[in-house]
Amino acid sequence: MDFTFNEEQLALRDSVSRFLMNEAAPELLREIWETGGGRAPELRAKFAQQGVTALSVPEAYGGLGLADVDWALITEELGYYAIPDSLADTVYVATGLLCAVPEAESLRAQWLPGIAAGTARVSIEHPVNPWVADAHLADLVLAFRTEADGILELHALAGAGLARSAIGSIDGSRRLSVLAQQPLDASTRLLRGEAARTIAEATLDRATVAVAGQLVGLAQRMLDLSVDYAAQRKQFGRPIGSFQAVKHHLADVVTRIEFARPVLYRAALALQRNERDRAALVSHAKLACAEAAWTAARKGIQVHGASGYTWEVDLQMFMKRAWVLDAAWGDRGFHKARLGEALLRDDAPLGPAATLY
Amino acid sequence: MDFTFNEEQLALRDSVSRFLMNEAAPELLREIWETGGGRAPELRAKFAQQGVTALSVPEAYGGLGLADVDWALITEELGYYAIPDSLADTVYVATGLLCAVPEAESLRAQWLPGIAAGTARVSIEHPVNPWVADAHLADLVLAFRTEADGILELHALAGAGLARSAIGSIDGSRRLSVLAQQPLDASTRLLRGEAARTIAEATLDRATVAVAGQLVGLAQRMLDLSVDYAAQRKQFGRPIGSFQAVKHHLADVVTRIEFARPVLYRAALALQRNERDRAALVSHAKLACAEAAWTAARKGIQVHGASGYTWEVDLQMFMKRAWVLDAAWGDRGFHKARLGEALLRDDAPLGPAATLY
Amino acid sequence: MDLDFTPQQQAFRAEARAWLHDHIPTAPLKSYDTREGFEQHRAWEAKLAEGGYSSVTWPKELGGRGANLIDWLIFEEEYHAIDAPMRVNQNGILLLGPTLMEFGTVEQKARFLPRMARCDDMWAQGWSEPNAGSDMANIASKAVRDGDEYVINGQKIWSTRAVFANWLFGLFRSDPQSVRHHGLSYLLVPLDAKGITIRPIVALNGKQAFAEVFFDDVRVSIANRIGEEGQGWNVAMATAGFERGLLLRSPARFQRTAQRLVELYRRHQASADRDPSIREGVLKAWMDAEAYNLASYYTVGRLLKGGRIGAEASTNKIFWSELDLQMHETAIRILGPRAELIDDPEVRDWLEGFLFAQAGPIYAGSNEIQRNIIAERVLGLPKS
Amino acid sequence: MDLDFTPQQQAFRAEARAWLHDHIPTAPLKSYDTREGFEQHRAWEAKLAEGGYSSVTWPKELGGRGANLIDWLIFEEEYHAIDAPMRVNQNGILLLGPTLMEFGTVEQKARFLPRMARCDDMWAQGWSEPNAGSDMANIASKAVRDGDEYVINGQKIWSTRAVFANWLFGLFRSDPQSVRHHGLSYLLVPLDAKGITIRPIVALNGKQAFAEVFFDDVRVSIANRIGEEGQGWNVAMATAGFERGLLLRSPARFQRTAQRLVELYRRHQASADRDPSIREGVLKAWMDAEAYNLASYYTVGRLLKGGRIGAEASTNKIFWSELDLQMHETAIRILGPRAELIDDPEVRDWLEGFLFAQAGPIYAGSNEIQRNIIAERVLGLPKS
Repeated sequence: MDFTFNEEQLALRDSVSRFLMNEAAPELLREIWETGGGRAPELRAKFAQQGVTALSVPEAYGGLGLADVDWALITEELGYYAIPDSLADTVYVATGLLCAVPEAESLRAQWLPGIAAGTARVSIEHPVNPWVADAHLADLVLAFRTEADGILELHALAGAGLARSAIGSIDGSRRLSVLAQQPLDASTRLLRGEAARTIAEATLDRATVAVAGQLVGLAQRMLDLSVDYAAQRKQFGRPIGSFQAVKHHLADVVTRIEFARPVLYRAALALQRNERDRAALVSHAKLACAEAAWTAARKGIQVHGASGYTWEVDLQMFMKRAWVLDAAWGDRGFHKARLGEALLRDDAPLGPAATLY
Repeated sequence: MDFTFNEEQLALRDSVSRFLMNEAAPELLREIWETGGGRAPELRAKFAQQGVTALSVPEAYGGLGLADVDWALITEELGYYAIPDSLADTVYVATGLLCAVPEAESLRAQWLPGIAAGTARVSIEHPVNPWVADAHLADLVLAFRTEADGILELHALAGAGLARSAIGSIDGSRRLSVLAQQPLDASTRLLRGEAARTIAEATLDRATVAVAGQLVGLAQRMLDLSVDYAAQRKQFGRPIGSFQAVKHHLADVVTRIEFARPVLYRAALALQRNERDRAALVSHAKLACAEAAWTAARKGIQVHGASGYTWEVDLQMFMKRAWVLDAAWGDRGFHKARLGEALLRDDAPLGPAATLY
Repeated sequence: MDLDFTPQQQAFRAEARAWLHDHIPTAPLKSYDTREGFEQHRAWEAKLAEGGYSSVTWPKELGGRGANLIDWLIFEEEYHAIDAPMRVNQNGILLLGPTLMEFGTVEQKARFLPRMARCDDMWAQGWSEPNAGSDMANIASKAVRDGDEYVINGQKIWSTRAVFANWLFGLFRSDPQSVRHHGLSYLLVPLDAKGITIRPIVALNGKQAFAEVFFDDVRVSIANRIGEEGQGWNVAMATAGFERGLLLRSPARFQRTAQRLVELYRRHQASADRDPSIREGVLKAWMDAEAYNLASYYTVGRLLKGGRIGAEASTNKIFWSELDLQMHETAIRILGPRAELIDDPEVRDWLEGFLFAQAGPIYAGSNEIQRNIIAERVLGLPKS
Repeated sequence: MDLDFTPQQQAFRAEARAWLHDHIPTAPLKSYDTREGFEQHRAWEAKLAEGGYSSVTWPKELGGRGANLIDWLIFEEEYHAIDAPMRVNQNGILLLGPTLMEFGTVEQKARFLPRMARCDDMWAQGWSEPNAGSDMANIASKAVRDGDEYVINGQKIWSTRAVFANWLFGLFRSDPQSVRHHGLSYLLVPLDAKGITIRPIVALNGKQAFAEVFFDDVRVSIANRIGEEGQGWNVAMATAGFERGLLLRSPARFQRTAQRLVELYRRHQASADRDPSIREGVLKAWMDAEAYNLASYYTVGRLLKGGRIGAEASTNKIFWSELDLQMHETAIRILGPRAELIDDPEVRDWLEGFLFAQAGPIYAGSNEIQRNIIAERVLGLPKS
């Protein structure tokens, strides 16, 4: 029993963190927010150079073959630096999906090397989301669709030329679309029925853990920004951080973060081991991390005062991303319903150490 | 439009308040808590002398004929001084019930003068409560019973000799019983079916408003006790009331109370005018006042620290009464369900000024 | 206690309802944080003033009714029931106007009030400074007396409406030796005066919601001072006070939002009920909006009987700002994954309102300050 | 990251489970806040010590296992899963024991530890004083040196177990000139010593949960001092610290309560679902209890790898105390109008737990103090 990370995992996290600190400053984020359709290809190239794009890709395809637990720490960093959706979607979620589908052997050969090299982008369409992120730049779209006959299918669609309409988000780093729902033919079909459903659930859980990790990273970032502000900003002749009300606001954020992280790590392990209680553990992680981020946003803007309400102070970018990810890959209702079902089952994970077995 | 009390109403409240301040000190309350079965007959005699027992009784029967709105202010005082159940049950709720039932003419003649004089005690059995308060001393029990055929009936039972078993409450001022549910015969029956149901609902609403008023009075008492404590108790060389955390705890209680009182008064008026939205307004009052009292208890003990956790500091008596009344005459689920139904109706009281019409 | 409106009140309600029905803009106005939207809103408020509805508590000759606060509540109910536009002239009507009426000279009243009422002048407020936010007495901007003029240097911030308004009112330090709330003067400054620079501040929602105003040797006549020199704090506070706190946010606004929330919930009940906190939130929103309404009528009733409203008005600020947040958060939860979609017609207003609600616990005296006020002035607890 | 217990850990769990199954009292013990219940609990803990389960992290010769914190977590899981009795000897095992092991002389260890382990001596704590609650450094009780003895005068309060225990440990001011945390000494005092008066304090629940202890020229030998004279604060703090905060409330206890809460909800789902906050509360209770468990394993894992636990342990105190309140409040809501009935078998434990949970945010350093600690020591915000 050792519910901690090993040295290598922590070292990798630290190196990704250092890289992002240098390469993904808030100024870059602002640029991304303000450039209409695009992404930052130079940043993607740098990610590739650092090996970040290759983390999930199996060694056979030129990657590092890291698993979900390793990724948990990385997703926190992606959240801390508010890296746009495409990266995690491509190099973690979609890569995992491609590796989980036996029928996708030729797709793996076709796409994984490019993903690892940072040249290929993959988007995912899933019934839980009313949008697809970054479809406009996607080379490949993996689409879960419920067909006219009510059966779920998984299709692999070439990104180029897909009919889509762009939809605006409050998070300026988002690039969302709705894809036209024309009938798909069998030539692009990967899976159908039960097999598609199983992979759709696994994909949802993997994406949810990625989002949960980003949320707790965002919470930490908003906390750090607020602590900096509270230490510097003076009112009534002293730093506002010396007032008990401000202290207690921020202490509450610390507490929420401290008790969300281990839940995230546990969910990542459940994913990696494909455990029986995976759904409950993943939903718990999403809810705990979302609550940490929501609290960090509310307390953060309260501590920032009027500054926090401005466009020019960085906090707003992180708040909006936190609000948006709160409902991405299953809103609170979705995850509470899953959790409730699990707890009311006869073999519910209840009692001392229940979720450790 | 004048949503305020008139001078007479305020003067009556003030005189009852002064009377209770002198006659119902915490020491008396402790005595009541500690004497096994009894009540304080001297106190009841003094209530009668002050005219409190005659407030609701129609003038024809020797009373003052006050209505629900007048009572709202009085119930706050009963809560502030944590007066045991029997008084409000007899002189407000049961008296109102007797006056509302046309068939009860002979009962009115028999009991109202005694109620006004402070010599008669009446208890009420109602399906919403799993107990009957003060049945052991009741001269008359007004019992709503669902008979074997599933139809609700109202019976007037002589208190003496009723088979009952006493049940203990965490509130030491409570004297609760469960009455034996033997079949009742037609000789004690007052109402049956729809008529009984209508009166049962009106009784529930009247009792609920009485409880809501007591809850907000309790909240005010716990606030006052906590303010006194915070002003006197020193830690780190200064009164704990000078710490922002303590201030904010207590400011939250003030806010809850300020926005519960007008709701209470509105509900009393709805009762008095038997309005269409009576149920929603009464349930709102109960929920708002219960929340104020619950918050006052939690913040109160937190401000009192370890002292608040002791038997000898008065706070505990008021906290326990607040916890108990929270679920009396309909728990939160009961009142939320009623409110939810009202809000989802097509003619729901929604929008600007909705509840003022 | 009597909830029947008088025949006069009923007549006023009917008249206001009919007038609003006939006059409200047929298409939604643009945001008043744009030049175009600002002018649209200004035109609308000018029309309100013509109709005598600019502020019903103002005197008739200034576009009001000389009416009491019950009429104000009634008007607000009709105004929000019909979803009339947001108000752009509140700085004038709520903040400066009453101050001028109480402390202005005859000349000042004649010069400023009619133009304010007709929206000829639009007013920005100039209270906050970079180091005087919650701590207003820390004002540092100087107004040095030079003959019949003041020479103003310094900076104001968070000045609402300053991007498009043409006048600003605020406090300036006229006694350079003074500290805290002594030695301040209440001045009116034309925003086209020489030496003024206005830098718009873009808000969370991408709009120019307020501005920084820089003063570089700006000269204003002493005729633009309200009250005595050095008495600005008292002038500002006399009407900054508690009654204004009541007028800042009418209950009708929140009842309307609560109504929309219940309707939103009803449209999406099946999906909303997956998250039990939503139904809880909807019930709470309705309850608190109604409580705020009842508390307003209760307070107004006592004021009309000669009562006073004191520091307990701080509970108002806390209550409505937390209610506004809670209602919008609940709506966002109902909307779920669609809540981020800024162009979705069902989402847009909730999202705008959600962002605006974030500011509620911060502006007009942060809720932390309000809680201090309650503890110290209502409960009598010692200062920290 | 590896969630498989080692064969040794599995064997230990199996052994503990079997032992507990065979030995736990067949009938519930009386409350340890009564003389009879205290003796029942003392006997049970003595039996635990015989079995080697008194404290698994203690050395074998003292009734422990010399085991690590993972074993402690495992044992707690088995202990709470079978609803074994509340522990009465925690003052000794968690507070005094580790201090003696680190700072006691060879003689002191031999004299006190075996008797403590066997429950021959039962220990009361003597930290708080009437004017030293949250502000522990304000201790005023004096211990004046007189040759080989200290003469103690003063008063302790909120002394848990002092009603029935026979020894007390605590801090006393041995340097009369000293202030704050300087000049205190850590002394062990037999409660049957001449000059001691014990006044039980009755708690909210009607039980004698703690006592005031008055010292009137009480003489104790300097052999009863742990550590150097005047170094009492450092001695107390060295083991008062963060790891002890971890041991104070094991996650298994809350997981067991969350389990009972889910079961209660399932039994009463139809009526509970009338109040949507109940289902919300049940989900939250489960989530937070599991989070507390996972956080404990995560912390223990890092400690075993040589990590240290710092001021962030204050989050533990806040988290479990608020969780405990929230779980019991939710249960009370489910029980509805029956929740007040002290003799109802389904209600009784929840009601007792609800009352006890009220103390959680107050004792062992109030949650306000904990939030200050987090802000100042974790976040580095300035002192007030």
